[in-house]
Amino acid sequence: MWAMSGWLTDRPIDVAALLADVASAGTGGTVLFLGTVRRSEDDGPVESIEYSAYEEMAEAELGRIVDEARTQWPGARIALRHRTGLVPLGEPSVAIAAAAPHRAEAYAASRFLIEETKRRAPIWKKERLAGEARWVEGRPGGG
Amino acid sequence: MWAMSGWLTDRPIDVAALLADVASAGTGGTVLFLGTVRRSEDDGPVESIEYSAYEEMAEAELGRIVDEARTQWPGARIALRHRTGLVPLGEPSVAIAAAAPHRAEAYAASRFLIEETKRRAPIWKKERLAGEARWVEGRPGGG
Amino acid sequence: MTGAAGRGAAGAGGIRVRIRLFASYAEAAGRDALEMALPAGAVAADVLAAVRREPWAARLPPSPAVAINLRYAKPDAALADGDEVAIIPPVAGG
Amino acid sequence: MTGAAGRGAAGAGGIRVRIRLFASYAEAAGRDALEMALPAGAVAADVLAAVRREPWAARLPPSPAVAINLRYAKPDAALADGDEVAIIPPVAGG
Repeated sequence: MWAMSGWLTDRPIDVAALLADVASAGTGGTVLFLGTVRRSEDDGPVESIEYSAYEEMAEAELGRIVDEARTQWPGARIALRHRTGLVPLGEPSVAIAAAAPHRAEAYAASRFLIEETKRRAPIWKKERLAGEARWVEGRPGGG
Repeated sequence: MWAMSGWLTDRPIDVAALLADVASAGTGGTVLFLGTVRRSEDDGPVESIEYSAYEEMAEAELGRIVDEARTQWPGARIALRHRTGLVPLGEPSVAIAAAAPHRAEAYAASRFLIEETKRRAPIWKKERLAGEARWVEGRPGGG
Repeated sequence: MTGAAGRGAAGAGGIRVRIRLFASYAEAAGRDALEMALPAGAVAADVLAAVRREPWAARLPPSPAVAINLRYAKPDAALADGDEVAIIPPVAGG
Repeated sequence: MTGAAGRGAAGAGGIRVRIRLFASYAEAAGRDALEMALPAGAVAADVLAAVRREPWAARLPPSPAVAINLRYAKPDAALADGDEVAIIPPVAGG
């Protein structure tokens, strides 16, 4: 019914490997997006964020998002990883590499991928502050 | 009258160092752009590209472009390097890292920086094909 | 709302579906999966209506996102025996 | 068009500027720098007009980009003694 495609990982994301994945002789522009656990001023000292996912569906939905991008920008090469589990402050929770013959396509594919990932991937996060934990309010979700 | 700011380099660009330069606890989104010497189908086998620059002015102009981006996106952290000299196929000739509290700013700053660099930096390239070399037609140039 | 597992246990023509809960919903409900028997012809909205009878479900928004078999689905999407129905809290990945 | 280097050599009220050429322009001209004496009040366009008298300058576009002291300048930008004026071929960085 579904296969783990490896879009999710519970280990630190190897950014250099993602860039190598999308490299090719026909590439003129490569755009890498990194989403990072941010220390927010109003929130007090967030120490880390724990990401949980509906894993089978997140793999399927991220696969659909990547397929949509590949259909829309046929020349693009795409790599994507989203962390699950505890992500310390400053480490990327998501990394997306998009390479294309021309930079406009690489930027457009990159932006599409992160916006759709944030809108659709069934992933949740819980902030761990000093001594407490709370769910972060997200977006409604949906295709 | 001008100071070498280090926007130009005649050595391979250390992408990990650029990303580290822009990292901070307040960063939510980081966008890295890499421009790469591309093998073009119509052009025959380009082996490398030699970049030459009006170095003093390129340093000054790139500095102005970065200052403009910092004024327009005050929360952004920016790092930029452009190669001079011989760049082999597949290696980045330009790398731009832009980090900001929110991803929209990081994308906007990144795009501004590469477009202005291409439009304004007094840098030229000569393709080296098998046994010949030729200047690549560029943009008119100008501020 | 719970019941013996296994297909066909809902009686002639009925279906059984598996409901999955996540994140804040799972925490509020105190569990992350349950089984539900529904009449033939049931749709996603019927699952939501049944779940709303539970006390923790006061926290559900008016139209929570629902997925059937790993895909987002509309409230009027038809259910089949053995389907996995997930109630998806507001997502916060990226 | 060339002449003894040094400021003030252009005579009373005149200026001397240094012209720099790059890439295909330098290759066509066979050199990458020259000195030029101009009357007081000269502007960037006067440098271009003088350069156009050289045979290689047939390849210059109608309005080549010009920089004065490391900044892009308009054709009517005033020149001062000692300025560095660059004629910028179409750029191709990135």
